Amino acid sequence: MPRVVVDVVLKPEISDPQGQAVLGALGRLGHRGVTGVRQGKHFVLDVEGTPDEAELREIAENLLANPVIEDVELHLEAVRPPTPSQG
Amino acid sequence: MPRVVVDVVLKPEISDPQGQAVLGALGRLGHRGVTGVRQGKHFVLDVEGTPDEAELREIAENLLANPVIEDVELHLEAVRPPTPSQG
Amino acid sequence: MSERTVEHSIDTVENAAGTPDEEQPFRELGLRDEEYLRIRDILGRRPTTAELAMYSVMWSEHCSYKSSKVHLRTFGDLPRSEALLVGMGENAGVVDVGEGYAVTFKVESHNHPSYVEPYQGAATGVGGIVRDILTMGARPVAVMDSLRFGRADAPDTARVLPGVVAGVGGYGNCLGLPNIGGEVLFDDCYAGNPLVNALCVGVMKHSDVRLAKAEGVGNKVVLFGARTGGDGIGGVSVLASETFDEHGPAKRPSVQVGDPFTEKLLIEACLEIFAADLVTGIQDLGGAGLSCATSELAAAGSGGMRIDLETVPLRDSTLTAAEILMSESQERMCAIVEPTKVEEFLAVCARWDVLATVIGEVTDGDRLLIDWHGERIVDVPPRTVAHDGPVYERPYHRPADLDELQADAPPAGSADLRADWLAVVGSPDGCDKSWLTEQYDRYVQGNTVLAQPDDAGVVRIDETSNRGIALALDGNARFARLDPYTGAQLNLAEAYRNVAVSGAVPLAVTNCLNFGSPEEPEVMWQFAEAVRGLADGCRALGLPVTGGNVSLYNQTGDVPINPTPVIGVLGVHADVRTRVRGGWRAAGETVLLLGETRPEFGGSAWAAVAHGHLGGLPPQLDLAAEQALAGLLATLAADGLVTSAHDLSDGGLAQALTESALRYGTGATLRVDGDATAALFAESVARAVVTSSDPAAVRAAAEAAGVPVTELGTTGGDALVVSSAGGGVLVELPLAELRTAWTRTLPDLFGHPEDVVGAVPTGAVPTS
Amino acid sequence: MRIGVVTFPGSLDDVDAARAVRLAGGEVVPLWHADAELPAVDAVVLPGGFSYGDYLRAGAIAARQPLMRAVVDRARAGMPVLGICNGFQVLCEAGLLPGALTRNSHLHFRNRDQALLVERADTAWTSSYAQGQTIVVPVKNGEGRYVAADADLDRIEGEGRVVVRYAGGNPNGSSRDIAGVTSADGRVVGLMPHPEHAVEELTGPSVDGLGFFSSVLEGVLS
Ligand SMILES: Nc1ncnc2c1ncn2[C@@H]1O[C@H](COP(=O)(O)OP(=O)(O)O)[C@@H](O)[C@H]1O
Ligand SMILES: [Mg+2]
Repeated sequence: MPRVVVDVVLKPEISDPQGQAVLGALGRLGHRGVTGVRQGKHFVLDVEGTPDEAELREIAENLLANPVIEDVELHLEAVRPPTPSQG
Repeated sequence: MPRVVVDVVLKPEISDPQGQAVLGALGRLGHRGVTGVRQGKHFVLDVEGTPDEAELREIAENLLANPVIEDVELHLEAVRPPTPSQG
Repeated sequence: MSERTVEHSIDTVENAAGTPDEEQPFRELGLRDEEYLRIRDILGRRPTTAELAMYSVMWSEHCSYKSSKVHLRTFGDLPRSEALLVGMGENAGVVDVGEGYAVTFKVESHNHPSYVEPYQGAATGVGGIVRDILTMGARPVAVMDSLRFGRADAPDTARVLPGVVAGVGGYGNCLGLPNIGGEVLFDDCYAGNPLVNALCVGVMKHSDVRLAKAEGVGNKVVLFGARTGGDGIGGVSVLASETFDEHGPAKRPSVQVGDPFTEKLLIEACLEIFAADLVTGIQDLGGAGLSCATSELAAAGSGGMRIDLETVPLRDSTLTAAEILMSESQERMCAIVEPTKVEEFLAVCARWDVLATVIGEVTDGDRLLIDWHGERIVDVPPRTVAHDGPVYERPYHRPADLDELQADAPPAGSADLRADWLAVVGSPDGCDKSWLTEQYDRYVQGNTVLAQPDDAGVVRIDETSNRGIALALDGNARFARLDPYTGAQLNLAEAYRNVAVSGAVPLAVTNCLNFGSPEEPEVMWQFAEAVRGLADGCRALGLPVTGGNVSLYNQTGDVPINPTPVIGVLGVHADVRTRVRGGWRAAGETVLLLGETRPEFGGSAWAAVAHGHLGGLPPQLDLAAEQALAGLLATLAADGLVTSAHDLSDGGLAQALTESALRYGTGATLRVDGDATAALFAESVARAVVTSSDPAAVRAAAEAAGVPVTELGTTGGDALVVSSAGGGVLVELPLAELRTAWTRTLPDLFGHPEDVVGAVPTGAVPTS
Repeated sequence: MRIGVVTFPGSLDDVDAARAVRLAGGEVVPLWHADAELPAVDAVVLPGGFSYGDYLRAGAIAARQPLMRAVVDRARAGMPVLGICNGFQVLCEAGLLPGALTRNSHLHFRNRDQALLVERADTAWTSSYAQGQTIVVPVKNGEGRYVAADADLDRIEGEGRVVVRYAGGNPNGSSRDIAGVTSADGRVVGLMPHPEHAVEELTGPSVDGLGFFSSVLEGVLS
């Protein structure tokens, strides 16, 4: 069954307290190499049959995200080979 | 500046009420094509210089995720269209 | 954005002086032609882009009160109250509550933002009022919220309500402020115009009171808290002074995202800073951000002020000078600090991970000067920005439909008392509110003595002496629609009564006046009448108005909301251990009704629910009776003569009996005289029901206080049984049936909490 | 006896925890998250709140603060530690207690007076209760749903590590109604409900919460 990944991120001009908190923690833990963190939401949708791109975009932009403060990235799973962690 | 994306998702055996809530809402709105939703977190890290993969994996697996309940996927920005860095 | 293109070639004062004919987008910024001309008059040249930005936000309705000022002045004419330490005009008023304690409290609206983005709009509303209280030098100790939504079953209410409630809770809970009460009411008129009014109360010692004042030449101006970003740019003039319409980007509202964690650190840092006496003046950054803070601080002080704007820490490096001045980024404060204390000030901030930056200093002279990379972009007399905004004498007249509305008296008799009873207590306005209140932390800080569902919130302020305060918020808009002058006073009377029911002595008043467009003469009349009524009511009760807030333009198209003056009353408990709670805990106690009941149904919950009717006149006001009742309740509390008390208001006796019985599952067998509909559903003022195991003593005290008292019956059993004087049973309601009717309404509409799947509040940050 | 109460940035119920310790007769030692050293204390309470705003995950960032390393070492050596709400989340994130706390099943913050069944009356923090006793204390959280893999839950139950269980309704969807758990040695206890809010008639639904604090005092004295 096809999978669709939707990443929802705050618009760049919107402040991201969560990302800031993570960045601060990384600094205190000595990971100085990381200079910026933004935190968003990650949705994995199982879609029956052939996903209708327009409908998915509608879902992503108006349901999964709040267009007033968030942007969305739509990925058909295939496009992004993950590096699964052995943990 | 290189970017690293970390997606954190709940382990399959851990129930995901947020994902279920979204699925329910989709159903009520008539988007029956979507048969499953899992909600996770999406982190975008700006990394100075050449990211040290081991350190990034450590950050992803032991800070950004809680190994007791979550799995992580690490994506080096290389595989995605490069984005101009923010001041 | 037109400002930005102008901005890119920095518009300096010199440049402005040299280019008098330069076109400026003042209309897009919400300024009228004559206002723009006045600015040119004041400056003797055209304003720079940065100056134009400052004047436009500070002269907006929200910041300048240009439509309401002439009316609000009457609050200032009230007789000086002994208790009032700081009056209107500061961030919030301060009253003396004894033992050297001072209390500051204020209610403020965040209506339009909560419609645009319910979670963040409501959350930042709480954040803003908390900073106002903190600015006075007080530790915030509690919050309350007064909410209005469109019809409960309207689709948009399902979008707005869950987000607003999660936002109020998400922010307040994360700050560690107990939510001790509020209101939530529904009416079609709020569809598209939800109201989110948040109250915060803070406590300090008299000597700790701080003012927003820039004193002392050479003292430093320190900006601390969050970085400055593009949040809510123009939000003040747009969100708060224009109704929604799709024309023009300048009118597109922008949303601010709150960071309660940063605000919590800001609170702790400020309290440490106050304790170490490190500031000579302090101001929060709310609407109009730095424009407001710098001009208000400078205007209140004796000298001038100079700011190096490029030193402001930014979140978004692309912001222009004008945008930095207008930004409404949350969780920021501005302090005036003596040079010798700057180091210690910065150290305290560092300890709390609060970013703090010296951005300028207090100067001699009387100008507010702002430089951008060494170039002067603002050179203005601060008072002209902060206080000399336009003042309108808006025309007003009595609504054309009011006579007809008042003549349209409601039906007087109930065809089915039992059905009406269940309908009233099961209506969205009358039903159990725990669906909302369970989302608020009422325990944090460990000093909450009473909170929802009690009539008033009560907080202990001294753990040794047990001194405490009581607060209630009330805003019946049906009454105000029928007669805004009386309606405002009825709301005052209800809040006053609620505070008194807890056993507290009422002391001071705050308010938030939510109305439609002041450009509509009929709305302006409603506003003027409500203010006049509130002032007269406060005069009669001998209470000062310590502050408040005005929200106008709450209307869709040309349909305004019902006038909604939300009134807050603060009371004092010399010893909170004597507070009186609601709810019947034991069987065998006598139920007594204090006060007099008349067949008054105008604007009542019963008329609205049973007949969908709004018309006639609101109940007759009787402030003398309210005072007598309050005095009696205080005596009964102090002497421990009552085991419970509940005021009568919306829904009348039926509502009060329902809540008292269901609280601990204790029924009662009661008898009412006279017309049954009036006995159960009339909303006559100055009434309360109490229970006592010594009814004779209550009678004696009531007679001494000149308060009519009627014995209704006895608590006990698992039903509410009400008979007529003749003994015939009028209504018999098993508590189980009553509980179902009362509790199921909101869960049925917004999701049963026990369901695994709930609503997802948009924009919600994780909470725990 | 000296009981440390830790304040993290964003801790909220530290005042309440300190009050509860005092009412139980203990001496409060305020502890600051950034300190690397743990002063001489006989036990430590990690209070409720939203440390670091609960951003990332509730308790995740606090668990990695300097003081916590010291607390973890001392706890492994047997010092009693009580984690309430956010403190419980910190203890799980720090690996001192099994399982994790996640978003409530109904996705709402939930504040109510909650009945709890005391299943272990022999831990450092519950010895003044009777096993099987029911107590009522406030619960208030948005991320209080206790979860773990089924196998782990079976082990936790098998080892009798459940200290308190929700009775008369589960407020947040926690697996098997688990409200609080303990370490193998019964010295470290974490729970989502708030005993420190039930220590005074005037402000709490009961005074049932006092037992947690008197337990550790008695324990250390004997
Ligand atoms: N309805 C009102 N009644 C009394 N005072 C009011 C009212 N509305 C505003 N004020 C007072 O006017 C001053 C400015 O209000 P506001 O701009 O809301 O203050 P702030 O910007 O600090 O929130 C405050 O002192 C406030 O108390
Ligand atoms: Mg202010």
